[in-house]
Amino acid sequence: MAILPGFTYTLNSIAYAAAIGLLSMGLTLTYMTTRVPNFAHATIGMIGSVVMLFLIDRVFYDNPGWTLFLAGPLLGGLAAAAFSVFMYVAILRPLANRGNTIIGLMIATLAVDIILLNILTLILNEVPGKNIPKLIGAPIIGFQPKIKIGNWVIDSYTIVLPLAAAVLAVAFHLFLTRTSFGVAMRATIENPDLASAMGVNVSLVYTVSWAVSGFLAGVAGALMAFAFKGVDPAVSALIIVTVFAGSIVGGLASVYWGLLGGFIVGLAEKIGTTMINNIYKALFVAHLGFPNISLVNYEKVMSLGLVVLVLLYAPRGLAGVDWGRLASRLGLRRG
Amino acid sequence: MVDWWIFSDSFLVTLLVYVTVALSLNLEAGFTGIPNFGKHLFVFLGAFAAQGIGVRIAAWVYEKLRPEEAAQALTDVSRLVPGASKWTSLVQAAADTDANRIIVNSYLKPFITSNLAVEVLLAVVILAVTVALAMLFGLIASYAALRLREDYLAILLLSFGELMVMVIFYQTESLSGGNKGLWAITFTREPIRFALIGSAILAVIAFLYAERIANSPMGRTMRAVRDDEVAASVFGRDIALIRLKVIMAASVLAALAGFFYTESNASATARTFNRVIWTFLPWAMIILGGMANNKGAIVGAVAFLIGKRLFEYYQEPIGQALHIQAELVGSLLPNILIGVFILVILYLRPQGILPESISKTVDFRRLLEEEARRER
Amino acid sequence: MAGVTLRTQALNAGYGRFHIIFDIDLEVRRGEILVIVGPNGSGKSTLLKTLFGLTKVYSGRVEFEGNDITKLPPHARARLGIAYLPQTNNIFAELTVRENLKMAGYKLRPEIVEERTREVLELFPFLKEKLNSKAKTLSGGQRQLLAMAMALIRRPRLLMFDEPTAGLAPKAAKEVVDRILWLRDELGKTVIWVEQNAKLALEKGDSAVLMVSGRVAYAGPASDLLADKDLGKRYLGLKG
Amino acid sequence: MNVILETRGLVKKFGELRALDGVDIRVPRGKITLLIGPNGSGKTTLINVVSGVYKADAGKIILDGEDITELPPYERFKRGLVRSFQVPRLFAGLAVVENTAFARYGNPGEGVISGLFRRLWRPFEEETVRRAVRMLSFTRIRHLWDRRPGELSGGQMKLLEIARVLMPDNPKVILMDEPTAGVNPTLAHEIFKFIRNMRDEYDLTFLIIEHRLDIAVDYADYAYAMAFGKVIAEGDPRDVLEHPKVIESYLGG
Repeated sequence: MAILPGFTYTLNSIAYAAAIGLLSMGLTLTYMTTRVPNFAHATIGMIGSVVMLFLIDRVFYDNPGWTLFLAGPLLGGLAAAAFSVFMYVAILRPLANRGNTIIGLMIATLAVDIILLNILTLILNEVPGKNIPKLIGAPIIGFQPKIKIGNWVIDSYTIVLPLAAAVLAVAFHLFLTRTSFGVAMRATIENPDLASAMGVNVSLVYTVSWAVSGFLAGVAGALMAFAFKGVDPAVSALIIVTVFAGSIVGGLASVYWGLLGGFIVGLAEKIGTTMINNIYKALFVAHLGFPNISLVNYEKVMSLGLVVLVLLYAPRGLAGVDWGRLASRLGLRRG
Repeated sequence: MVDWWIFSDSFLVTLLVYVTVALSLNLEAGFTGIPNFGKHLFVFLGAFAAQGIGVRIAAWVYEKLRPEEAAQALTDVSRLVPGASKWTSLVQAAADTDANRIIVNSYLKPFITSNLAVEVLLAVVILAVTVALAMLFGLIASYAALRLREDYLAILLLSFGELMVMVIFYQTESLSGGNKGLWAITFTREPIRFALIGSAILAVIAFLYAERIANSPMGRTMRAVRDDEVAASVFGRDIALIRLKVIMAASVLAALAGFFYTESNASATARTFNRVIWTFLPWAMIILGGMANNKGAIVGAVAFLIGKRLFEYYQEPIGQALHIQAELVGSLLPNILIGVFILVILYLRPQGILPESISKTVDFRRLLEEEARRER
Repeated sequence: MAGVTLRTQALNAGYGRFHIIFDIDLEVRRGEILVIVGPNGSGKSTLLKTLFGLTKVYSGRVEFEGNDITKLPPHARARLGIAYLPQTNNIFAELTVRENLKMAGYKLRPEIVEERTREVLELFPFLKEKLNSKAKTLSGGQRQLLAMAMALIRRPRLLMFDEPTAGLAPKAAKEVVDRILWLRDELGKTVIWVEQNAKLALEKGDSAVLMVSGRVAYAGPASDLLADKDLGKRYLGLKG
Repeated sequence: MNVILETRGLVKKFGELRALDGVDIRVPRGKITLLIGPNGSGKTTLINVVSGVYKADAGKIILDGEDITELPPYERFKRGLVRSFQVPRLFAGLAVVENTAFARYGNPGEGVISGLFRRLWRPFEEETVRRAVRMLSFTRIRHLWDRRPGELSGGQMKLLEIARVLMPDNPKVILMDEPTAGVNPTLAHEIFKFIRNMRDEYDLTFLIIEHRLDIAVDYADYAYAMAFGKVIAEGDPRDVLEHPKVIESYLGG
């Protein structure tokens, strides 16, 4: 029995991991700037899913061409960014100014999460679809251009999603290093007082970080809409745990590590769990008589397990690990 | 006018259960500063004891005491439920989502209510299981609480609660019935009365307990740990031990509340124990009432639930006015309003409505006067 | 009075409820170095922060070039021509040297920043080789000089240093001190210099303020204070 | 000399920096010992290591004959080591009298079950509160007993911090980090008078970090001076203050 999962499954897993990576990256960014762990982050991503669904229903229903993959993420990202900025400027910042503690702000993000989740659900239930009769739970996996390689038919979102993640990561990196506002953002993250003394509008930097974070989430959400059986904002409740796991594994101190952490956790959940399941079946069930149960359902244990391991052994996440020293200790490098 | 019946027995149980959960969360979050964002798990433990574990214990006792009847039950249920050949014992069948309903309602309940000794004993055992589960999971949660900063701890507890409920209990049918849930073992011929009386006693105990502890040296120590861990440890307190004790005590209260809640519904499904209604709502209640204020927690619980109930009651007219489906008014709008309400409270009173008061371990004023007299 | 860059009158300040400095009167003339010395906990750093608007002023007045700036926020004082260099965290360690210089001229027009960056690099040639390295790779002394270079991009008229030599090896410390003198001698800047190493500072400075327990215990020429044979006792507050 | 607290070769590193570089001190029983030195000389680090807030990298800490180097802070407290903080670390949600009463350890009612039984802890609690009231009147803030720390002035906060360290039963050594920082000179004198009274009345031992040497020197019995993580002088406070090495460490080369 094969230990490695199948080709399509692997593609799906990579796409899922890329989406989690984008979400973890945004979560890490706003944590680094404003120190708020945002529990509404995954639901903000769902705004992207909802936008994608409406685009398919109203515009691309008959001809889901490649422009869908441009319009969906872009509009979904912008909508999510708009909400994210609204959330920061109109809700979190005033609450912080009123003297709420970090726990108070976390509760506030939970409150926003509930409000947003229920509003999105309400919209999908109440706004009639033009072509798709019932929007809530609508399976839209078919509405995408197909890629055929020989006998393989590939869901094109699985190619677009990792690509989008790569493009956005590079674009964000260029923004952070090549534009003076990006440099100011890094400076503000490191030392807001000094940055402000240099004339940086710190509160604008914070606002922009929420916009970027929301945009990344919206893009991930728009493309991820294809991955689930039907569009239902409630899946954000499942995803947010993985996103936090990714951010914590990354260390909540670097957007790049956030992206990578999310990617690792996403892959571990999908491919890791499948491999463990296959090994279990091939070895423990077949030869040692263990009960024949599926371990695939336990994918969330994987993310929690990683979080626990990281918090116990590398409390500052992968970003905090001294890789050079680790390499020399393992004999990979002379040092 | 509101019809009195909307405050039915089952609503009252819900109210009392929430009072207990809010008081329990207040002990952790309000007094000790432990940001338990995974409260739903601890409430669910009581439900799990009543259904997943309860039916197994009851079926086992049934098989031991009335082997012929139990064998008959297994045969009967195998005829009624397709694909039943896989069960080798009634214990297995009783925890199956399809057979569970028949076995619990047609066999186990009549058996339990016919024998007072069995009934009392079973109730005691299931309550003991509830307490044991709560303490076990409390121990695990407090292990994390020893090492993590409060925001990381909150994230971890939320993930922990979410994952435990979602994975261990919800995705795995054999434990607690998965999506369909399981019927619970209930007691007396009027289970709702049992639940009402039980949850009322529990709520009273929880209040008296929380008040006594708050006004004892322990309450003062909990608040000190919350305000400054380092200073508290420099003054001789083992922070880890204090948190452990508090989480244990609070978890037992929450799990017992979950038990009586399940008793009033006669069944439970893991997915309904989500973080919105069993973590966020209790947080909303204690924030409304003022953290570290037991009376406030009760006021918060009562205010929220009555508001929510009225909303459900008026869902038809509200739905017509807003042009949305009535059932969405009942299920979605209250959540939205609770969210908005919380934001408003956080904005208006970051410290809650009722402020924290000085503890009354002893009569400070009298001692002050006595000391002043002595000095003169 | 002409030639006075900065003056305080009966200044009382602190942090929140903690009143740290009491009734401070001092003045610094244009183009001179005023050193502020005193044992730790005497309020030197708090005084400097107060001059830059980073503490709570209970009463009194601060004037810069004849204008009352007591109520101005820090960034407004920076705009008027005051640079404040805290002891630590005065550069962005995670940014490259080039980016640090860019940040220093954040609100200025790009051409101006470019031109001044070129000037500053001529003055601090060692920075040229490090332009694309992260600032955290610089040595302690180099970091202080980078902070100084960053301040100069804004062309301030008054520079205020908070213990710039703290934690530096003697050679690096000397380099930093030489640069402070050079600021006065070559660039004609006015300098306020808080220093732990009192003897060193008094040797180099023009005028001096000795702070003890939050009050001014001496104000006058630096050389007079240095020559005081009871300097040690006076410094520790044992002799009024 | 009757030594109650001793450190032997104490080392504490922060990265490259050796904040404590082999510190040996011997604190005499029943005396007020000053710990002085310029900024960054390692005084507060020493207090933090001795009280257990930081772990030592090397060396030993001996309290009344017992090696306490490896003990967590709360165990050191139980053995009689009490400390105050430079910036008062008061419990913001507790009233002044509660802040003070908390500082006495050993209440039998400090448990999630024992707390329920008033009879168990009431006598202890009454005694604790009486003592707290006495300490508050000693430090002249009794009239503020029901206020929160947030309502106090800086000086009052320092006084509360001092009242607190005097609460424990039979403290062996009281470590104080700048008890007079941020208070006016008159009050600073009063604080030191009060400390001296406590020493005389209860035969307490104090180790005090202080910068207001002009005030402190009149009250202290012994002094240690530190620079660059090492002890550079010890002895009679006035002698230590006039020691050339000490003056040099303050004035610089």
